[in-house]
Amino acid sequence: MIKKVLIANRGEIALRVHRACKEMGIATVAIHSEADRDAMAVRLADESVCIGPAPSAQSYLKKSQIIAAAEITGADAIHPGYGFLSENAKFAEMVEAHGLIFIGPTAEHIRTMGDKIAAKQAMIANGVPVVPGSDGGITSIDQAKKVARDIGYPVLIKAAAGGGGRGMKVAEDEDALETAIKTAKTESKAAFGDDAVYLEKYLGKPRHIEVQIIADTHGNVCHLWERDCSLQRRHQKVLEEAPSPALTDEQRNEIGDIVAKAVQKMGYRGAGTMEFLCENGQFYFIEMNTRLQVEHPVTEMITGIDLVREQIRVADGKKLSFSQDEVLLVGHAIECRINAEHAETFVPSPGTITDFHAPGGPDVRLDSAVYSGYRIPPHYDSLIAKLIVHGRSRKECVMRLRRALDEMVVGGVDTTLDLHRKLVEAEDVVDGNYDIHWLERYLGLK
Amino acid sequence: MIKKVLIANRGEIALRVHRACKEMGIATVAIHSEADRDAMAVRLADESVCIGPAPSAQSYLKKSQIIAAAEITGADAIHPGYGFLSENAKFAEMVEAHGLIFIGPTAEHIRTMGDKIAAKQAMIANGVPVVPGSDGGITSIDQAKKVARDIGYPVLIKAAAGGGGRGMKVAEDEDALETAIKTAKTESKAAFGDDAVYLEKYLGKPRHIEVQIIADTHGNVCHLWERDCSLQRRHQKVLEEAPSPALTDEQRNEIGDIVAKAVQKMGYRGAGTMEFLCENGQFYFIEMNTRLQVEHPVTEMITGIDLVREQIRVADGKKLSFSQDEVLLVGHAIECRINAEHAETFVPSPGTITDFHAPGGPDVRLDSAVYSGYRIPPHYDSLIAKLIVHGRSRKECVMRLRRALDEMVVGGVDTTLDLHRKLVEAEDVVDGNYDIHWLERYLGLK
Amino acid sequence: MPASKKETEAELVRALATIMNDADLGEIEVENSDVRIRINKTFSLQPQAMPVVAPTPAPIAAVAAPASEPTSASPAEAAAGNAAAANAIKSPMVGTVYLASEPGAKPFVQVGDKVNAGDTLLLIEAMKTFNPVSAPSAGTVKQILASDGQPVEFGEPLIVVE
Amino acid sequence: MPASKKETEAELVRALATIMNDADLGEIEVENSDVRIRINKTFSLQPQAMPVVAPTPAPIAAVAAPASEPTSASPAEAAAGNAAAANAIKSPMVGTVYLASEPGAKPFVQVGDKVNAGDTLLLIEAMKTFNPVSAPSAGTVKQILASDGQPVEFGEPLIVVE
Repeated sequence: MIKKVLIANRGEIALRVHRACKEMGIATVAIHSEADRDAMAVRLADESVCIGPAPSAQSYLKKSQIIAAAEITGADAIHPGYGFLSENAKFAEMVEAHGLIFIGPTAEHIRTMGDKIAAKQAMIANGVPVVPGSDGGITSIDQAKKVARDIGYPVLIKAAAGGGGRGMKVAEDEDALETAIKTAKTESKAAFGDDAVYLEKYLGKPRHIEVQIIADTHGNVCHLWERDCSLQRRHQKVLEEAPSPALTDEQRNEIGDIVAKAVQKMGYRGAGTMEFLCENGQFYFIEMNTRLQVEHPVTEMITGIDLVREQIRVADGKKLSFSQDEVLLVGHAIECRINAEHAETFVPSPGTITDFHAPGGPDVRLDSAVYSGYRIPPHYDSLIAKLIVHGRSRKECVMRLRRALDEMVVGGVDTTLDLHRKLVEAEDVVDGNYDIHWLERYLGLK
Repeated sequence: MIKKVLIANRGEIALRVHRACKEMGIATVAIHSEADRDAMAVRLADESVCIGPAPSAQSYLKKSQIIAAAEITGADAIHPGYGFLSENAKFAEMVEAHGLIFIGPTAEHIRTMGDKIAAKQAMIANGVPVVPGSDGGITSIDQAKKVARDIGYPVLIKAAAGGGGRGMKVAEDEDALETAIKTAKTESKAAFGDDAVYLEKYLGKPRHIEVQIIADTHGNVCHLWERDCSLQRRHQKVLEEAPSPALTDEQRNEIGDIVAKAVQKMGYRGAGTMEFLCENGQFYFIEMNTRLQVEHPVTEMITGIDLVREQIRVADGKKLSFSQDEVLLVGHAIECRINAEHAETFVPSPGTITDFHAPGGPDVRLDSAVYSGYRIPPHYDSLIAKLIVHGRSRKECVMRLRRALDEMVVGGVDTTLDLHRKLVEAEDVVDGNYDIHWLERYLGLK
Repeated sequence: MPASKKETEAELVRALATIMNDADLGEIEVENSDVRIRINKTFSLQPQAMPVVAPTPAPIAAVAAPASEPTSASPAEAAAGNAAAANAIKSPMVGTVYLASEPGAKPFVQVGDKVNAGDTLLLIEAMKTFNPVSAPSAGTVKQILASDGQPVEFGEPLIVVE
Repeated sequence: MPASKKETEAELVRALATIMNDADLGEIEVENSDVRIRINKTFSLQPQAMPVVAPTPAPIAAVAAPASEPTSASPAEAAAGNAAAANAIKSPMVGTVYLASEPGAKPFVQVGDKVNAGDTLLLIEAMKTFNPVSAPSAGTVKQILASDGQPVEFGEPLIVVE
């Protein structure tokens, strides 16, 4: 029975975990670096331990210090949050070796999913769709044509040694294939000294869609529908929503089932997310995150399920508190990640928050660890608040999000609030009509 | 089609109405007294009009000024909020006489429900249970015995001319009846110069339970379940919850049906609440409020329905956006009314709020028009925030409420936050085991 | 208190206000045998939408008020942003201003006119009734702050008669 | 009040403001026979729960710092509430302090002992390993701030050697 949880993280997620613990009657230990003495989680937690100086490598990534902090406080479980040590198999192992409960999957699952090739193989083995292609290199034009015909055009020729887009060519149809392969080989040779190329299905306008799952140690697995996180800038998610405006209920049920079954076969424990690219209703596995995601609140708002509470229950050997049939999908939710960055240049803006006012009223949730007078330290990421809004329909949700963004005040530092205020007025966003390239195009064209 | 709403109120409810309007794409006009220039609704509204000096009688109760403000801003509808002119039949009439839409019931219904005797008669006519008793005065001991036998002991003898508890006697059984009547008559004669008394069923430990309804102009009426508002101090509600911990689903459905049917027979329009005393599963009508209630958010949190939005839709001639079957009852919600008053002496504490921090995280809602630096004017009521929390079960809701209360910060003025922090730890509150006298007993014994 | 002293104090307050802003302080209090001065910056929200009918006062009212010299300027006057507003006749009601008895007619008064107490200066129409605003005492019309057909709030400055 | 005094006061306020920002203080109050000055920086939250292991600094750091003696104390030291903490040897890790090599044994050092650079002063146990904390230079043990078996945070002052 978990009685005291050490929260091995900082910022809003540390507060999120603290909240779930308090609501379960579990005591909390907040660890922190010297730069985070005034953090909200530190203020609110039952106990706190300074574990090192500001740099993450000497504090939030310092496994031994975190475990020592659990020892001196008598914590019986550790929640890693996201980032930092949350997907560090070695840390999970150490935690368990010290007789503590790791609130997350087994080290083995973390390790497998951390290896892209092993993860892809595990997915194929468990019936999860991946990006189809030539399993090895292209040996002849005829073999390439056959593979391309099987997977369907357009196809992408990629340098085996490649990276950064060099040696990458798209062939729209069979007529273009031979030229594309030759060009790719030539470029690859020039760039990497190796002309080996392989072939993969080309996705021109994919969406980023991910499926939330949670599994207990009694063989129960539920999926909690998908999130659409296509609005990204430099691979950083900016705005997420659930359900995806691009899926039908049939597609949603189908991919949910596939993922839940695969996770059950794997014997996985805890919360996890399978990320996919999705184009024309087809899903292609990218990776599996073996931890809580930043954007988990949108799932919580459409299902009414507290994911952190379930994580803790499952880690404690309890059964999931619901079955798949009881996972509702009510209305629509959108999350805006508000960073302390300039809304146009994205230059980080650490400093003192002079004014802070949270939006209120119905169906508005703010997950934030900042407050009026708080100093954002320059050492960590710039996420200062997640604004999550729910509505009975997507339209209601967008309208509510607009008014909530209008109410919110963060003074003293630059924030991306204004970017979000623009985004929720943009026609494509209002229509749900975007892919993973949309935001960068929008920002480039502005 | 309503395009611009004038909000004829102040404080949190003005902001609440503003939020609903913005989410519907409707422009807002905030009216305010000279003391409320810095009010949140004034800051956020599309337009604002100062209508008079601080005293309510010269501003928020000044019908002509409010209508003039609607005229100069071109508003096409007026939302009265609660209190002030919200149950003023004359105001509703004036609004409509000036070609504006009154977001509330007809003047006729307001008038009827404002007259206690007429309201009770209307309820009897429409099948709503009222407190049974001798319809007129007691003419003889035999008649009194007969009536008492019909309605069941204990019974209450009340002076017809009475008030303030004088001339009131309880008879536990028939043996005590004659003495009780004589004593009541003597007391009444001495106090009021009139010995006429009447007889009513005595409720020793009633709960205050009220049923929310909303009706459109197309004959559709839905009830949105009940709220339990038994925790009161000097007839002021302090903490409200939905559903009531005292009702079974059968009782809840039954009283909901009775109320919805009565409201439909009345041809009522808009939102309204029927208040009952409830003892041993029996309901006794007290009064009907023909407006939005302070505690409406608890209903919104268990049903997912935005009551203010529906009020506006109905006033605009639209149909309710749901049918009775679609009114869900998911989980449990509790509201704490946080007043700027000393938590023990209840002395009002106007002044400047130096620190303000809203609790966040899942399923927490704050309806408040205050902010850091806001000056609470001394002219109006002391409600500064409503904290409303939802959980999948009552227990989850109470645990979440505790942690939310712990996160909330209001500095610079006294508040009743500490009272609420104690209440959510009190065994009877945790068990849902209280009646309308509980809180005053609790405060008296402390 | 001699004016010179007042000036000195005003200077000090000004100096403190500058420090406050430079150093990003919330409050400064200085007390000595002669005087106690406290200046304080109230944070206030940045409004997301500005009202159309009349501007609200600046959100951060960094008004430095020396203890010995309380200001009597009301927010309404500050809002009007007019130096003459302090002694203006203010609107007793919400409504629409009319400067003449009917469209095209000669205005009731013009700047420079001499008026007697009780003379109608302008009309305010509200709810289809026209309410005259009269001169409280005899004097000269110095400034007309409201324009014909302008909607006015309660307390809005209308006209200056001196 | 002579203007020169006024200037002095404004200067003092400015100096205090600089200290406030440099030392990251919340409020400064200075009072002497002539003058009382209080400057204050904006608000901070009141914590609802106090940590058990080691106190965090007071939310509103109402530390009065005389202008002539700017303190360089870090929050950790302020938290320890110890005047000697500034030059104390601080814990390099999270763990449990042991003042002797085993239970019942003689402590490594006692107040008044002379130590050489490299001498073990105490042990910190973390994750079943014992880590010696040594004297950085020769000196005399002035104060032992940690007690045997006490859990310590990173940066917590342990011992003063001068």
